[in-house]
Amino acid sequence: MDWLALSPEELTAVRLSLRIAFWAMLASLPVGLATAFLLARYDFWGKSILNGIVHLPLILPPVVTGYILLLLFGRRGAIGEFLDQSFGIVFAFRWTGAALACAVMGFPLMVRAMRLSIETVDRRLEQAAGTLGASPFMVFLTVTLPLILPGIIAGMILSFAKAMGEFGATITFVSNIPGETQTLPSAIYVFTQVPGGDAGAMRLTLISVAISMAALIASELLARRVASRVGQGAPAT
Amino acid sequence: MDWLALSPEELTAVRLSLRIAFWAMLASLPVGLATAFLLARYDFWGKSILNGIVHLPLILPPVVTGYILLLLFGRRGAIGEFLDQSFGIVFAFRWTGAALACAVMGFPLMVRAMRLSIETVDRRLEQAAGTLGASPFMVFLTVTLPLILPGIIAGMILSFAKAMGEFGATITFVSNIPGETQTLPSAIYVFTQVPGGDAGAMRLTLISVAISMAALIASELLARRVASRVGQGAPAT
Amino acid sequence: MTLTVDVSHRQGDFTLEVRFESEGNLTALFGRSGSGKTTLVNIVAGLIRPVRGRVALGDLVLLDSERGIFVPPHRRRIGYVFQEGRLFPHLSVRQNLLYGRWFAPSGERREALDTVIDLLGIASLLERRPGSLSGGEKQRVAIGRALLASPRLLLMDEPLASLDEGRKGEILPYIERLRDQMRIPILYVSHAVGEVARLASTLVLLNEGRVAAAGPTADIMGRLDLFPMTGRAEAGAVLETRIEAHEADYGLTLLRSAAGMIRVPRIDMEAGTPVRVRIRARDVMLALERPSGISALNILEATVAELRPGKGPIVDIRLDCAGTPLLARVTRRSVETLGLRPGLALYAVVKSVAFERRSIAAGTEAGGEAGGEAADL
Amino acid sequence: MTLTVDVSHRQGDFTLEVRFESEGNLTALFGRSGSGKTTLVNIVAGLIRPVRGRVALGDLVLLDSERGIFVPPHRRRIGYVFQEGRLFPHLSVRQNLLYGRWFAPSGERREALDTVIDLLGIASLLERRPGSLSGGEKQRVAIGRALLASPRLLLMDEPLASLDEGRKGEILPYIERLRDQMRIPILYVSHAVGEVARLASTLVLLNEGRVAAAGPTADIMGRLDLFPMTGRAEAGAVLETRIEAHEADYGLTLLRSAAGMIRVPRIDMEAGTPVRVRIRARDVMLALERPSGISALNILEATVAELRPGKGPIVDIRLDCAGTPLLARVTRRSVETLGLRPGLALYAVVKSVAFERRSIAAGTEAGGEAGGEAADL
Amino acid sequence: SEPVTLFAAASLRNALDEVIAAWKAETGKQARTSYAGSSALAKQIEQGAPADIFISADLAWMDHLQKAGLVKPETRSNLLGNSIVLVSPKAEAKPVEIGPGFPLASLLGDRRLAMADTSAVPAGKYGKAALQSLGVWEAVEGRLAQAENVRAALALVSRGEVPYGIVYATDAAADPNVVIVGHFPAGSHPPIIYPAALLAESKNPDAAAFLTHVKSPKMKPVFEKHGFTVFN
Ligand SMILES: Nc1ncnc2c1ncn2[C@@H]1O[C@H](COP(=O)(O)OP(=O)(O)OP(=O)(O)O)[C@@H](O)[C@H]1O
Ligand SMILES: Nc1ncnc2c1ncn2[C@@H]1O[C@H](COP(=O)(O)OP(=O)(O)OP(=O)(O)O)[C@@H](O)[C@H]1O
Ligand code: MOO
Ligand SMILES: [Mg+2]
Ligand SMILES: [Mg+2]
Repeated sequence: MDWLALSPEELTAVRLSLRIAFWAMLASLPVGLATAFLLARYDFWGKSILNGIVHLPLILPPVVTGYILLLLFGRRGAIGEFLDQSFGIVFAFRWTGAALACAVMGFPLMVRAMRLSIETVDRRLEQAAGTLGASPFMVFLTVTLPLILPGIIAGMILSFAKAMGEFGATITFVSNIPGETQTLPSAIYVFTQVPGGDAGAMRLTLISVAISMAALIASELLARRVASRVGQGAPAT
Repeated sequence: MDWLALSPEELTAVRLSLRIAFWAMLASLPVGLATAFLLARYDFWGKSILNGIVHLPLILPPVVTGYILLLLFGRRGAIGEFLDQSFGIVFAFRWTGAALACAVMGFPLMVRAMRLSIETVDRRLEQAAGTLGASPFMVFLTVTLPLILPGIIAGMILSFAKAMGEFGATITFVSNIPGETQTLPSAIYVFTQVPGGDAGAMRLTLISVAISMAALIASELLARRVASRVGQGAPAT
Repeated sequence: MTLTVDVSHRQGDFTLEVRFESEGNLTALFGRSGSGKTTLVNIVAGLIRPVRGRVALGDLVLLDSERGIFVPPHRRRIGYVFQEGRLFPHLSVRQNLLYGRWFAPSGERREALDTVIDLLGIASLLERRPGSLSGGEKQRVAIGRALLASPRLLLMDEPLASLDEGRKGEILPYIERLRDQMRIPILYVSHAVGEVARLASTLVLLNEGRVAAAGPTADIMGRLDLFPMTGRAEAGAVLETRIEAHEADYGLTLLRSAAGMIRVPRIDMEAGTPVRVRIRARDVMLALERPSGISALNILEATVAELRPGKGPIVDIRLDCAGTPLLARVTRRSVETLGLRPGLALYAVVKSVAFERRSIAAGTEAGGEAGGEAADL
Repeated sequence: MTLTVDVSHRQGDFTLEVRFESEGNLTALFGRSGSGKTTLVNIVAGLIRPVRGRVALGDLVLLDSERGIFVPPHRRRIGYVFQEGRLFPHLSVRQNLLYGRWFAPSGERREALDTVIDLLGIASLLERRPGSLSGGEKQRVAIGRALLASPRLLLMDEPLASLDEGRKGEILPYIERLRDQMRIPILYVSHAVGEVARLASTLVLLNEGRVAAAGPTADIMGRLDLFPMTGRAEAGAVLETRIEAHEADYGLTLLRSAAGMIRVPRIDMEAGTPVRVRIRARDVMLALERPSGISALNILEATVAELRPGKGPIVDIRLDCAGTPLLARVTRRSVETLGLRPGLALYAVVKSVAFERRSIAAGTEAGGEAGGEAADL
Repeated sequence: SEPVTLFAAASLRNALDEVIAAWKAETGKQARTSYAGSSALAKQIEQGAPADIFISADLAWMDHLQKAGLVKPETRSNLLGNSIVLVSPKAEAKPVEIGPGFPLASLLGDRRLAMADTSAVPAGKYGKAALQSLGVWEAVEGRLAQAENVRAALALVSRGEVPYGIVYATDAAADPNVVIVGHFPAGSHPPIIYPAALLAESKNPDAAAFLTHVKSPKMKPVFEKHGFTVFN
């Protein structure tokens, strides 16, 4: 369909969205896993606070989250300035910033999914691994991690999907610069802001949905393979 | 602090947000649970499609979701018109519409959490209940449901938190009518749109965060009680 | 009630192809690890729907793949003691025990909660959650849960494996009572030959998914060719007897059998009741002359019918006691010393204490008529 | 190696207060369900950190609450066969088996994978996942997993409970080999008296969280006062003997004991090797005169030392055979008929076949010197 | 050379895209635009966004930045003008005479009037001012459906959710489902102005030239085509 043909700019937005969603998902993975583990397994002072902070991006209107990111990680922001001067890492108005915004917005979803999985792991299996000589870290790597794979996959796909749809925080934090920070949702938003833009918005929306669906199906297949491997083997009825 | 004192209008927004978040959470609970169960347990034609639809609100920019809701549930919308004429149920410009929007936006989060829990239930326990005479429905009620309580709680708190932060879809669908559909995020948004409105936005944000934190802590306590009841009883190390 | 099973099922590389019919009240499934016992029990419970098959309990057809009948598990009213417990972790022990009650037709609540709790010794656990129970405690609760569901068929998959002898000794008579007084048919999986020999009227021997032998327990336990599967140590013969009289002073019961009179520890049943006793080959001593001044109370006249040397120093001997077969096991050295050969007349000597509780079962061939317990040794 | 345990622990209403020291290579923990066996084993494994206590293996202190020592489980190098399997569901059987290997110091990989796989009969399961294994198959894999970790202490919590006799008969000698040749100290929980009697040099009897008795297995199994806990049916005495000669023709071995000569099925060890044999009270027949023309090969001169009437028709009798105690069990009727009374001289008659494989163990009091197997009956 | 970066109100997209295309064709140079809400853009500029030119949808945010010294005051000019109109769904459109005290409330009946947010969004603020000066604000204040932006308000009318809405003429003209039923008199509200200016931190040498290009008479028809009025 001709109607579906993308302009070069739109193509850029698609590519950029994919890149941003991918990296947002990947970069938040270790942090998310560590946080989920901490929340699932340990009791410590300030646990409620940490838990609250994790959930903040969900609770706050995305615009506010974006603004807070701008204040913290912007060029003039407390952390942004430090990172820039010390390591040359710049988030402001870069695709990396968009990835950061998406990662932050998806973080509570990712952490929750992983945490739920971690909480259902049978700790007696971890003990068994311990008696067989595995150090706590090896236990995590060889027992806990494989067992929580379904949760990890769920967390990743949620983070990815959220990143594909995130718009409020991104556009507020890193603006809407074509080729740099203009993601699919931002492009869709602009379409909705002008007369006659509906068709364009619809087109990009379909593309975004198609991509996310593909990711979703892939994740389901993966999860199914994992599940069949770990399955309890209960007799089928 | 004087600074924190709310105007009557803001107080209304707080109350409304609470009401909307509460009902959004509650109303999506049975549907979410059923969907999660379906996705976790059954294989059927169109499962990928259902799964995709569930995730749509995550993938789509909220504004688009709001617009789709308007198309479907507005007065002239396919479903809205039917509901109005058949049952007198109206969503347009009502707080119920805001609740619908929030419920829809929180739906994928709720379903995922519940689904993850359902997938980890040991089906052999359900079989045992079956041999003891429990029908599939009773098995669900007396075995499955209690066992997935952590997932249900997680799903509910995610839905609630999301509802407290949701804004894009709500305002697009049911607009921003004080006392009817103006939620906290809408009020915050308004503040962010005028120069010098930051202080007001900050104030409302803090209130929103405080409410959600309270809900979060309550949910954690609840989850902990549930977990201690269901705990595997593995010896503490 | 007749339990009819005729099923074929495949899982992975394993094929189950089983067909048997059991009139007995308690049918034991016996076989090596991996021979398909649990699979078969699951099929009877309705947890596995086999590729093809028929399962019926009396007139009640639970499964008939040809006629498309499949009664779902919750309508079968089957009490299942699983091999691995499967207690509900979110319910207290009491709630676990009472779970099946909710669903049992209220008219059919047979077992009183208190009786079962006492029997299983779990009174102090009632408010606990299964997670903190010991292995044996879990198993006891699982047994209680199945019993209290007032089932019309009881499936027990190694129910006593993790219990100590003392506890087993308490529970076994209870199972016998279920079998005889309540007349609940039981399908019982066990590796313990003693248990099987004591409880089962019918034994089904599984081997690699197929029935190696099925029939009355006595017949199968006595078949020399099945020793590799039934375990040689427990081999023995079964005598059909009738209670003649009680020797109240000594706490003994006198049984009349075709082979002669036998004294066993007291059986609390009326004179005239038929009783099956098993005499293990290893407990039978042979003497050329009638011994006197010995502690053994049972001395039976017999003729050597067959000698079956095994590998090693052991010879199994089939005796003929006035038409009734008896098995004895002696060393090859004794065979030579005593000059044992077919046709030789001699005496079989059996101690009364050799009749352990587990080797005495009341009942005719068709299953127990009325229950009763042998005195506890 | 000496295993020293001295711990106090509370969980819920249950208090564990255990103190024992075992020189033996295999220490059996015996006790009713809920008596604290698994709890104790968990403490030794480091999975439970008790309120107070000390656990040491030889010089190696694993736990000392006073000195603040607590070696974490993964540094203890302990192989633990759990009561409930605990196989890794995400790994294949092979990967489960090899799991401990990754972490064992490579120099100390003692057991060859193939040997263990053969022994346990799990070759065909290697690529399967634990979820689809039968109960006994799981247990066998769990045993294999623990063995292959090359542990310096083996904890086995009812490892054979779900296995059939045949399989048990194959695995028991292997455990003996570990005990005697590999000299791996083993802490072994079992309800099966036979198993315990055969394997354990030292027995610790637990009762409600406390040590009811601890010491050499023979002593404890023979104590009449402990019958309620050890199980009456298995009661018996242990004779310390030495191999005198083999009767190759008959496949028998002649043992010299203080009580006299005993013939038992062949033991594959050199003449002179010390051997412990257990004679169960129920297998001993008494005669006032030396019987002749009987199949029983062992006739020992004895004097009645003590009569202990139990409830019911049974009397337990302690005999004195030239200073060595022997237990016999007869009916009260025989006691009267034969006029049994302390001081009466008589003969104890025991069939050779009564010496099952499980009742013969090689070794001195201090634990086996060299391993060996009794002939298979 | 670096492309010129514009931060522009999202509603300008259609027109500005054409203007940029013309600039590219003419000079071969690149320009790119970040379209978003004026408030978001202004805040980003405050935080050091790498923009050269800001085109706001109202004066307030431009004033805000100017006070903070972030724009070059000498380059600031009022670029475009717009007007607000009353629209109705096509199906129920009847011309409305807009004047002081016109009967908007009774026209609405028990239904609502769609507007962009009257305290946050420029179009909403202008609409509110107009209604106030015409003396009908009090009567309709409780009957508003305020949307996040003009387009969302327009959608409400377009979908028939509300009988009337106040939107920019530029938006109304392009939607076939709505009909303009009345124009608000120019004096009834402050002039609707899109100011443009070079930013203080802009270092791009082409920026000034681009701004000149935007303001050039050649571009006038482009903006007018999309419904704007062009100043100067
Ligand atoms: N977490 C706990 N809280 C309270 N009581 C407990 C807990 N864990 C175990 N117990 C109790 O401690 C006692 C000892 O348990 P343990 O598992 O050591 O018994 P065991 O000797 O291994 O029994 P079995 O032979 O049945 O496995 C039991 O009565 C059990 O109910
Ligand atoms: N889902 C499955 N896929 C493949 N093979 C299976 C599956 N479930 C069971 N088996 C195999 O079927 C055989 C019979 O299993 P089953 O559990 O019935 O044995 P069992 O007689 O109960 O043994 P045990 O005494 O060890 O419990 C075993 O060899 C087992 O490995
Ligand atoms: O949190 Mo949003 O409202 O999906 O961008
Ligand atoms: Mg089994
Ligand atoms: Mg235990």
